[in-house]
Amino acid sequence: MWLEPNEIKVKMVQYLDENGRLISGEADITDEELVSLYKWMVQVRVFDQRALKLQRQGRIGTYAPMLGQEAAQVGSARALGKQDWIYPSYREVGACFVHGFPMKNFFLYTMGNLRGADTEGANVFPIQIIIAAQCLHAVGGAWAGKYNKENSVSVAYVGDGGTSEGDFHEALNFASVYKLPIIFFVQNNQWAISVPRTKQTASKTIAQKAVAYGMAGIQVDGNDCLAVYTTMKQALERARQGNPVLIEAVTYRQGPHTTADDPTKYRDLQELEQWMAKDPLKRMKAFIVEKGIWSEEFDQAEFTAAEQKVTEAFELALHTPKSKIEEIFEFVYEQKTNQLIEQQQAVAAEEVF
Amino acid sequence: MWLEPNEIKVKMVQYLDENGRLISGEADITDEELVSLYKWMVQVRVFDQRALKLQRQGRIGTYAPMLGQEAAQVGSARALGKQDWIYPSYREVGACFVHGFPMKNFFLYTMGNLRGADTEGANVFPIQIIIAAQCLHAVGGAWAGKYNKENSVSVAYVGDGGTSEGDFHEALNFASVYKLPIIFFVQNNQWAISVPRTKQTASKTIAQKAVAYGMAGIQVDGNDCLAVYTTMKQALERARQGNPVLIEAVTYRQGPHTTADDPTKYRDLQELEQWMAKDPLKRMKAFIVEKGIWSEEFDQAEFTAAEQKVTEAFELALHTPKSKIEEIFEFVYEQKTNQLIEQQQAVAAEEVF
Amino acid sequence: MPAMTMIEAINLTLRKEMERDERVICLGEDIGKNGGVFRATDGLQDLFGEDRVVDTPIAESAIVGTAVGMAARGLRPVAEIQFFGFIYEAMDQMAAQAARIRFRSGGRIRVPLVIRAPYGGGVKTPELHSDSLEGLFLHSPGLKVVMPSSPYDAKGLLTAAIRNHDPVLFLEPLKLYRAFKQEVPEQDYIVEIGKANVLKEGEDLTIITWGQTVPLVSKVAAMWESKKNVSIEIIDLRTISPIDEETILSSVQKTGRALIVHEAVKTGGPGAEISALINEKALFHLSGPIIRVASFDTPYPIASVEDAWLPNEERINRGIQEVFAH
Amino acid sequence: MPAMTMIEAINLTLRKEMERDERVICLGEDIGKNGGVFRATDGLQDLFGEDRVVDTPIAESAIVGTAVGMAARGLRPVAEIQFFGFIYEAMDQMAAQAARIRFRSGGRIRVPLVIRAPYGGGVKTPELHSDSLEGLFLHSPGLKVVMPSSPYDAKGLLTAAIRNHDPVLFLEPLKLYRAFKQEVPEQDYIVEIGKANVLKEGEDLTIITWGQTVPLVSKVAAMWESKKNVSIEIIDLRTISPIDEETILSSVQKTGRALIVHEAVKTGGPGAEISALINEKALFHLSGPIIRVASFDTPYPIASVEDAWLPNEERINRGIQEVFAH
Ligand SMILES: Cc1ncc(C[n+]2csc(CCOP(=O)(O)OP(=O)(O)O)c2C)c(N)n1
Ligand SMILES: Cc1ncc(C[n+]2csc(CCOP(=O)(O)OP(=O)(O)O)c2C)c(N)n1
Ligand SMILES: [Mg+2]
Ligand SMILES: [Mg+2]
Repeated sequence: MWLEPNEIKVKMVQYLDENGRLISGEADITDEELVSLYKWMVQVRVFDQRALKLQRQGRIGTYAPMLGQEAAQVGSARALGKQDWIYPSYREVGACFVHGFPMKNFFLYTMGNLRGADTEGANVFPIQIIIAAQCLHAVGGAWAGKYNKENSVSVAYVGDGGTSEGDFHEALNFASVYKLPIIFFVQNNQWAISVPRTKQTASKTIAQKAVAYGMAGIQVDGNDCLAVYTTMKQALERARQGNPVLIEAVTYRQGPHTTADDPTKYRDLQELEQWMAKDPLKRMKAFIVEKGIWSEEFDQAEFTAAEQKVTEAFELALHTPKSKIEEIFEFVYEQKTNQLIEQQQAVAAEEVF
Repeated sequence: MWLEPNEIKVKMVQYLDENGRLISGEADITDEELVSLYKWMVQVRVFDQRALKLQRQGRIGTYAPMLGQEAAQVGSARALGKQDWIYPSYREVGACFVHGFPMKNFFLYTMGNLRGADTEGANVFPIQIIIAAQCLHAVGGAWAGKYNKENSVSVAYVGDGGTSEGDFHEALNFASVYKLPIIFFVQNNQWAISVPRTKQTASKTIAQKAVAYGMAGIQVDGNDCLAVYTTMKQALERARQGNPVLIEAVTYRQGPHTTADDPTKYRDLQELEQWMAKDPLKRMKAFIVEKGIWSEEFDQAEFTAAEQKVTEAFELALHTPKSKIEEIFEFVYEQKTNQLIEQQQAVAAEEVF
Repeated sequence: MPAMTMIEAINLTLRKEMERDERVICLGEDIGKNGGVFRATDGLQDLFGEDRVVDTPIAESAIVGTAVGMAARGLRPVAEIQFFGFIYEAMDQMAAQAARIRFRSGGRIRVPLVIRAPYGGGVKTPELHSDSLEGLFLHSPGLKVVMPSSPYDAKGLLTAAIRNHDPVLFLEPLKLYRAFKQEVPEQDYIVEIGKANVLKEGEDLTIITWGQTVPLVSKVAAMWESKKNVSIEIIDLRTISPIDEETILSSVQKTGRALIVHEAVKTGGPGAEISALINEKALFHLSGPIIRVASFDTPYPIASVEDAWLPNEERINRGIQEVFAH
Repeated sequence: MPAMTMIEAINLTLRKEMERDERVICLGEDIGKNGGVFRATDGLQDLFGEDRVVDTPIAESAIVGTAVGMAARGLRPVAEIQFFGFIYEAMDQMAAQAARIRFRSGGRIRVPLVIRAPYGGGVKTPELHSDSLEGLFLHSPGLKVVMPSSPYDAKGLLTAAIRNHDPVLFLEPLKLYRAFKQEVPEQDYIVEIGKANVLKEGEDLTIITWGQTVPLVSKVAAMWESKKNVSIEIIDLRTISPIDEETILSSVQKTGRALIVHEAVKTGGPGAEISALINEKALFHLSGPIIRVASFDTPYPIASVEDAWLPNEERINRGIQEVFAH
């Protein structure tokens, strides 16, 4: 009658092996979509590398790289409909781009510009810095969507480390009690800054945490874009019917936690190398090349085009007027309080010396 | 590969059926212990009824009755060693008494007397009002116990409602990551004030929440004192070896949430009646009478003795000097701050009119 | 115009606003069938159904965080925190989320939500059921904090809070829930958030207070006026954040003396801000020090001594005496 | 005597205290192998092992709550909150648990723990990484709040905090971690908690500040002294709770003028308490209003404008000008 810790067996969903060979069955996906998934991964990778470089040059602020997590982000976000919502943390910019958040504005965000918050109509919630807090906003959003009959699913992105927070727990519990159209998409990238997944929680998988909430859970190879996309499609179907879902996408943070972090302090190069072999782009590329719908030539052109897009976005950001201290008083309340009016005026006072 | 919500099967541990007949196997317990378990249940019930009455008479403050939960409390606490610790909420006074907390002092507590906090050497943490906060203190306590090689297990008592709080989640996660000597003992009494268990969480059982933490879980008939005692013994063994455990004791809150609550507003009398049939005292009594180690005569004597003890405790409390406002300044810091000294002195100032 | 208690006024307001706007949704612990532990939501689930009056699991961070998520997507949630002392559990969702999402989104997203919570002492509750923690939220930009002292104000202010486009913390003095009745119009009216109420004009001393201590201060002031021949102006602040500086300053400029009375503990409390404000902007009108009568700097104590711990008649008397010593 | 930065002084102190008392245990996010995101615990896990320098899962309430439980059973935990803005998550465990267990247990249980957290702005961090929230804890009886401004003070105060029998919130000005070096004795010494430091004596104005703004205030004051021929006394408060009233009051009684500078937002902040205190007890010594130079009443803003939002040289200059206007 004891439910022993590791009684639960979880089997990871995988379509492509490390070399991009289809493992089992056929995936229900068009060639166009396959190519599009890959193109988006290229775009995200190129963006990521440039952002890293720009940060090193001091042209943007602290940045949290996505290197290695492109499949998880692109595969999940491409499966969404326009009416669906993303509730991201700081490391889901790739997913946000796929869902329509303008790259230019993310650059503005990293430059500390108020306009960086503008989604220009995409259903993307502001980037959350507080670990797991967005999970609850996604719950409320899913609730509103259901109440207003929007047929919209809310997707909360959170990391393996985020599963330890109380807000994660409370969010899953609420979601399941109220049967909300929501997906908790955990990017298990094996690390939370310097803390490995095994020290974050003693459960063998993150997917099995769904059991605590009477919710469906699934573990998917997060570096296999096809598997992520397909699983996400299934999850969306469940969620749209009011059956919330927990997805664990097993992936790897190839880079540092952020540009302020030095992973050589705490992790082995060997581990990194093992995961590089499972790189999501490499795998998908091999698959579509083998399938005859992609080529080395296309590939180079795509990288070039992606570089170009990033450059354009950055240039636009660079030429956007800087935020001014006077502006910030406008965004605290619907109407400025007397205190804020006074303080706003004081900003313009004359210098003493 | 989908882990479906209700794949997990949990079977409740039971030794005695509703009529006190042994269901399966033999329990490893002496006759003395059986009688002692029953006697303690009598004591707790008698205390509970008196406390309710005293509250109605305005002689003590708000009180949270334990009626119906005697087996869960007594069975679990009797299994402990003296070196083990209890971290109670407001509804575990029965368990606290069993573990050595003086009844007199609990009366003082309900009268708003500072001396009500005195455990007189029993390993009982102060009663927690904030739902689930004690779970984390138990984690820290278990940790200290392990660090200091005390061979002591910490038991966090919490309700079904308490499992929804973030602190519950964070506590179980920590306990399992650090392999602490701790037991989370959930009294699932079916209600959290007016909210039924089914609306508290969508998981079929609370025991299965252990799966989220890679921890062992078990569901036990909380109205079957023998089952609770035996399960707790097993749990203690596991915990002492650094394997934390989640126990769900399925029981029922026969009374109101507290003396300030009116359950007729939200629950059916029928449900109550069904559960009355499973009353823990009735069951245990039938068992020991059948076994030939108890009798109607003993029973009456025991109730009378229990009444007597409660009366004595209450009388002692009644004749304890009342707390004074001047005293409270002594318990904020190790040394009073200047501010507190000033405020303490002001208390004694003369009246204006 | 019917006479009603504050709890009745609150219940009526919720009903009216839910009728008026179906985006208004109530959520919280035990607010459904049970109608709330103080009966603030009594009968509302019967009227509006389980979709609009929602019992939640016990998880305060989730209650507030869910409300934030709802509000950001167009609903107008009214969440209840069962007792204000439990707000600590939701502090991030209050001060770092609800309060900052407008800012974080560059003004794109509003979070029009109300967090209701009973607060205040004097009724011998268990621990952490009586704390006055409004000071924490006065120091949290992006939130508004409203604290009514009468049935009339409760209705007008709660109506305003629900229609407001900012997150509002609405704190209900639990000791006053049923303390007295007052005529309260059934029809629509609003008491403006951010405006204090000069409850009574006077010449010699300004007493600033709010919520639970308002009736107490009125009583004490009346005694002083009758026994000591002094004239006291009483300001019921009504809104703790933003503070109505103008009303406070013009009163103190007239009277030259100020006393602040609140149930929050003294140090670092709202009284400090009010005192600092007066000092900053009306110092030369003062005839003597600004005195604060507040709870002592200890955790909220055991029930048997709470009446001596809270600002009671005697302590307010001494405060007034002190002000008049100069 | 070696010269060291504040972060080195903190690291040294932790090492010394862990050597001295094996009940001292450090826990927090990324404090082990990584040595903390600012390297405060660098090398400690190598020295003391994983049992005494513990990486935790990401759960601030659990970090503080676990520390409370440890302390109550005889350990002396030093917990790190990675950035002070995350303290909201642990607010219940701070203000309702750590702060109140001594009281709740009628003095039976002590909770000798230290919560360390870097705080403060000016280094272009992401959102919620720069907030100064000490005011919330000044208003939470049962806690002590300590904020060093130099390597020397950091060592002496942290040593005192670890040996203290009450829960202490130890806030480290992150901008000063490596800003300058100072001679710091290797051997044991303590800087007393609750005692302010008159950093510099003066006659015409008292400036009260702490932590991150101390060097800034010193610089500005020096400029005024050289350019305007005024004499300024600077009080480095060091401990925010309990406030050292005596030092503040005797200084203001001498100078007749007070300016308070802090990075916390203005309204309801610690400056309000200090102002109220001076008003209460030294009003008649004041030649003019007490001025507060603090951050504006908005959420901590985006990085590009933070320097204008924080109390900077220019704003302190204007504050001083204002004080001297009377
Ligand atoms: C409440 C809170 N605690 C701590 C942090 C600091 N922090 C930022 S990222 C991070 C690690 C998160 O790990 P994980 O959830 O696995 O996400 P990943 O960074 O790997 O994408 C931590 C501890 C924070 N931002 N918020
Ligand atoms: C943080 C917090 N939220 C809410 C409450 C109010 N409250 C007191 S008891 C209770 C119900 C608890 O239910 P459960 O955990 O099942 O324990 P039971 O009362 O049934 O023993 C609630 C909501 C509280 N004390 N603390
Ligand atoms: Mg991670
Ligand atoms: Mg219950």
